[in-house]
Amino acid sequence: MTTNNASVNGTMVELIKVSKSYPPDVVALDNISLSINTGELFFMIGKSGAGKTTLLKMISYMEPPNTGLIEVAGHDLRRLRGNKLAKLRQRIGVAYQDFKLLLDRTVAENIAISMEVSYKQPSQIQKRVKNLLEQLQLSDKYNTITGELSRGEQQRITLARAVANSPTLLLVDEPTGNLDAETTGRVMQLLTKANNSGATVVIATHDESIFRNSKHRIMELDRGRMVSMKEATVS
Amino acid sequence: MTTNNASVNGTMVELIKVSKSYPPDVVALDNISLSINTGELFFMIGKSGAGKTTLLKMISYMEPPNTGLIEVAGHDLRRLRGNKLAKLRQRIGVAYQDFKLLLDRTVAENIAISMEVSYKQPSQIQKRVKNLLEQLQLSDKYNTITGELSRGEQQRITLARAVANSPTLLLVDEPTGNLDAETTGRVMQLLTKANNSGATVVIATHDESIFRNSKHRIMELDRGRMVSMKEATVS
Amino acid sequence: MRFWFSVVRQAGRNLRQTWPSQLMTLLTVSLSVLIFAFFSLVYTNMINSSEQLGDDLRLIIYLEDDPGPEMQEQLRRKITNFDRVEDIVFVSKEEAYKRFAEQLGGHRDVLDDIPKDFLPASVEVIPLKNLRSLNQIKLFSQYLSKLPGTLKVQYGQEWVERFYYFTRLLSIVVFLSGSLLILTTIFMVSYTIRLTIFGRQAELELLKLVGATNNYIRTPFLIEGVLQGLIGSSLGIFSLFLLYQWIKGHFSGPGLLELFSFTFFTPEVIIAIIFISIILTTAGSFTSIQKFLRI
Amino acid sequence: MRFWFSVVRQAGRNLRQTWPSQLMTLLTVSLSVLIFAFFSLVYTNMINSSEQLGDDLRLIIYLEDDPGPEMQEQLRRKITNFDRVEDIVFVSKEEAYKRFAEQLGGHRDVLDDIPKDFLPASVEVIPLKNLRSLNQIKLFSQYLSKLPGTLKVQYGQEWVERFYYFTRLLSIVVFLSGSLLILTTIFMVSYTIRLTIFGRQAELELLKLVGATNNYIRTPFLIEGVLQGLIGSSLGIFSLFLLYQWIKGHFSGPGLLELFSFTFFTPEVIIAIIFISIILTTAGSFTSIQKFLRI
Ligand SMILES: Nc1ncnc2c1ncn2[C@@H]1O[C@H](COP(=O)(O)OP(=O)(O)OP(=O)(O)O)[C@@H](O)[C@H]1O
Ligand SMILES: Nc1ncnc2c1ncn2[C@@H]1O[C@H](COP(=O)(O)OP(=O)(O)OP(=O)(O)O)[C@@H](O)[C@H]1O
Ligand SMILES: [Mg+2]
Ligand SMILES: [Mg+2]
Repeated sequence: MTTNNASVNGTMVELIKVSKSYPPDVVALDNISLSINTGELFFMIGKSGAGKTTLLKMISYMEPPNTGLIEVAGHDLRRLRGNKLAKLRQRIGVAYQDFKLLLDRTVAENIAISMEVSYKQPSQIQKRVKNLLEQLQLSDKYNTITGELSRGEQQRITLARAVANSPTLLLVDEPTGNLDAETTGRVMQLLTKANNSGATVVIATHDESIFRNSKHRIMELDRGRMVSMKEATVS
Repeated sequence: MTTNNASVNGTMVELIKVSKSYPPDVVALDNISLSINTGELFFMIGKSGAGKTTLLKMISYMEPPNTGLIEVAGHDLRRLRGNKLAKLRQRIGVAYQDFKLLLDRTVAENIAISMEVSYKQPSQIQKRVKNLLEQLQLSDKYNTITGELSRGEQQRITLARAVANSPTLLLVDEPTGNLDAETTGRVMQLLTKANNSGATVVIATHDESIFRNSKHRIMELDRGRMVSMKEATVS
Repeated sequence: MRFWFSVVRQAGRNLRQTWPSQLMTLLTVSLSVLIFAFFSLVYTNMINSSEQLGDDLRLIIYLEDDPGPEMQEQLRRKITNFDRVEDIVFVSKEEAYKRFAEQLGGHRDVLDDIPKDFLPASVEVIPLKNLRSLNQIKLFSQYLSKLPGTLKVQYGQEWVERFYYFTRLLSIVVFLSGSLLILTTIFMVSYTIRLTIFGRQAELELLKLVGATNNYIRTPFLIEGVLQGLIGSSLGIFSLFLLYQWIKGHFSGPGLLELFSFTFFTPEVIIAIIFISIILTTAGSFTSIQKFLRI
Repeated sequence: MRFWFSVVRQAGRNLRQTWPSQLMTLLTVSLSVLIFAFFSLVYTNMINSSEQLGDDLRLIIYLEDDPGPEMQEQLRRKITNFDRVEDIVFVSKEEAYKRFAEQLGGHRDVLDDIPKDFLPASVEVIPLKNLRSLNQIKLFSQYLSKLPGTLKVQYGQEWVERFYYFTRLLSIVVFLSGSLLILTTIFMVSYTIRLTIFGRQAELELLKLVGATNNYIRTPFLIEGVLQGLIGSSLGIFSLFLLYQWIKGHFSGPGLLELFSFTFFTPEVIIAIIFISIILTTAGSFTSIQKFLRI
């Protein structure tokens, strides 16, 4: 199965000739075309500074591209404004490479935030948060101030927040950079679980251990260009 | 060669029965005794939340321990105050896990800061900064605002700042968490070079690729306790 | 419903978590309202007081002869032609004599031998009681001195002149202080609000990114703005009231207060001040937050 | 040498990088100094002015008879016993008659038939020209009315009384505004300095960690404090001077200014204000930064 012949309503993310450069002369993305199917688990690799984070920023529309078209779940991002953009973002979970945690809030509050904006019930939120913390071996940190956690613990909280609202599209940027092998395994379990329950998952990483033996597509970026694409292998 | 029979003036870091706990009931370090020789390269590993960063904080005296004695370069840290403590810190380079970069300053300014506090010549600083950026493949980022860098680039700047002032003790916390294999190699080269020119280097990491085949001592922490110590192998 | 539930909880949480800076803003608002209200109170009371002080101000036109009713009518018309006045009083020679006799009191018998018309007749013009400029009064007296049958125009003592200069200087002072203070107030309140919101930039950005609608982000801040305006201005006015009571208690007794009828704001004015404070703080919050809501 | 080189470069860099908040602090200092100096200027000028306005204040004691030289000496002693006074003037019956005749002007001929002693002799007491309370003047007049040979004591018109009340009220107002403003000033300056330093917490922490000595960290902030005090207060005073010139230009002409001799600060006072500002801002910076320098 290749991306090109996937049906249109099976496509979650579609990028056509997307370029992004920063002044004065940093070319972060150079003419990237890519489509990711609904329900796919997709790896993005590349050297430091290759443009992985920038590509994820384009998909979640944190920044607009200089040129090119981006469609997410069938919406042209350039045309999306106000509440419609907000609604779309509620369905996208992002685990940022720099975490973007509110360091003066508790762990529970940080995870809950993505559910609160779509008006979930407080009881439901609490249950979900507890469940996620358990899966990530952080049950005892429920009420801890996030700024007091170790770096690896914060990384897991970031992931929990991204996953909490059961998004249909999950963008994960370097999820295991501060984690040991065992904890990495748990994180991957969580991501696979989300993927199995239907979410499209895009993982940007350099951690070979998590994609080396994977049967999923792997795209490699280098200095903003797509240099290779390992197609999915049917298991 | 074991730590125990190293001569006293050959010991850079000496910890005796050091414990650290945070309220309400987090035991981050539990009765750690350890001595690191001058010129040694020392690995510290352990699961996320094991206490690696806390131990480095103790050695650089960012926080005092609850109990126990810490000596660095022959100074009892508890007795060090004011300018003497400052002087000692000038000889300790730390690459923090959370970087502690000044995101609104340029890369050059960030690296220079550790040299400026010991009144190095501006020309000398500039030369050193350029040289370091070259070794880390970041020459073109000299004047970039640090906040605009990719995460992996920031991580390398952090390391450059720690190394810049040629410290006698180098504490490195998770130096390759956001780096690909090739860049990791360059970072390790830089650290080895510093070690070869006489610096004592302590590396906290979970990245097996950098310590798996090393001939240096490796200490493993788990929930604040020292659970194993792999002695150095004579090459 | 769910929206308001979320938003109120959010506002409550914000208040709990950022109360030091919230308190700072509150204090700023209170202090600003206090200063501002203090000045308007002083100003209004001062104008009242100077009106009372100016009671004595009257232009006296000495006439060659007692004016007949026709002549009186003519004078009256000419005077009112020039400017609106509070009152015009004609004093005949006889009345002038009587007043003088009264002033002499026990010594009035010395006047017995003097003809009753030895003092000139006069017209007393009492100008309107607003803070008219001295120039106008001078002009007025010049004009009056040219009326037919006028001997001399006199307007009170030097006192009046001095008093008017003084009042005018005071108006300038109060006006300038007022301007300066309004400037400071606006500056301080907007600055604190901006800083407060700036300190929560990370939070606002994150909320945008996880898909919060603009209203979801904005409303708690607006609620905060309303509360700050309400509580801050109430506190400010309450402090002013205490100050006012203190002055009243401290300087009561005959004289000062009965002379100047020092009064506090009416309830309407108080409500207006509170209302305006609320609008200002809310607008401040609104514009500050609006910058973060683009994209 | 190297230290100062580093520190000045550091301060320069800080200024370049944080100029928006620096400007904010500068503006705050300027505004505070402006407001504060404005008020002290008004206050000093007001006291001067009210002294001039009070020129007319005199107590007149009507006596039964012209006092002989001995009697005059005795009265003088009794008066000065009670309170220090500016001047004491004796007016004999004859002088009183002359004054009255002058007041009548063209009509003085009416007095021809009247005995020259029909007006009583009097003593005019001119009190010291400071803002004495009305109570004291009342007491004084009560005392004087009990002196032997006194007919009646009169102290100016109601004007004097009113004027004194007015002056007193003004003193209270200026004093209270002054207090409020000093409060605000201190609050604002310390708040802005704290916030400015707070925004650089990360930098200060890092400097500590890379081994900067306390002086290395502190000195640039102190330099900033000095500069801010210096420039801010100079700006404030300069604005006030412009304002003062504007008032002078706008309200010049006869009357107002010659009457009140509205003056600006002397150079000594200006230097004192600038000096105090520098001390305050530097002390503010110092205490704020000191919190970060522990460990
Ligand atoms: N806001 C920005 N302004 C200027 N340059 C930027 C900005 N953001 C990213 N860049 C540059 O664009 C390039 C790509 O950055 P990006 O963050 O996408 O890299 P990355 O692949 O995520 O790297 P890493 O693995 O280190 O996180 C880098 O060279 C970076 O310096
Ligand atoms: N300031 C603090 N307050 C409370 N708890 C803390 C604080 N700092 C660290 N901890 C806790 O102490 C434990 C050890 O933290 P530390 O940062 O040393 O872990 P680590 O080994 O560096 O982990 P990682 O690999 O994730 O960075 C963690 O459970 C952490 O939550
Ligand atoms: Mg990245
Ligand atoms: Mg750590």
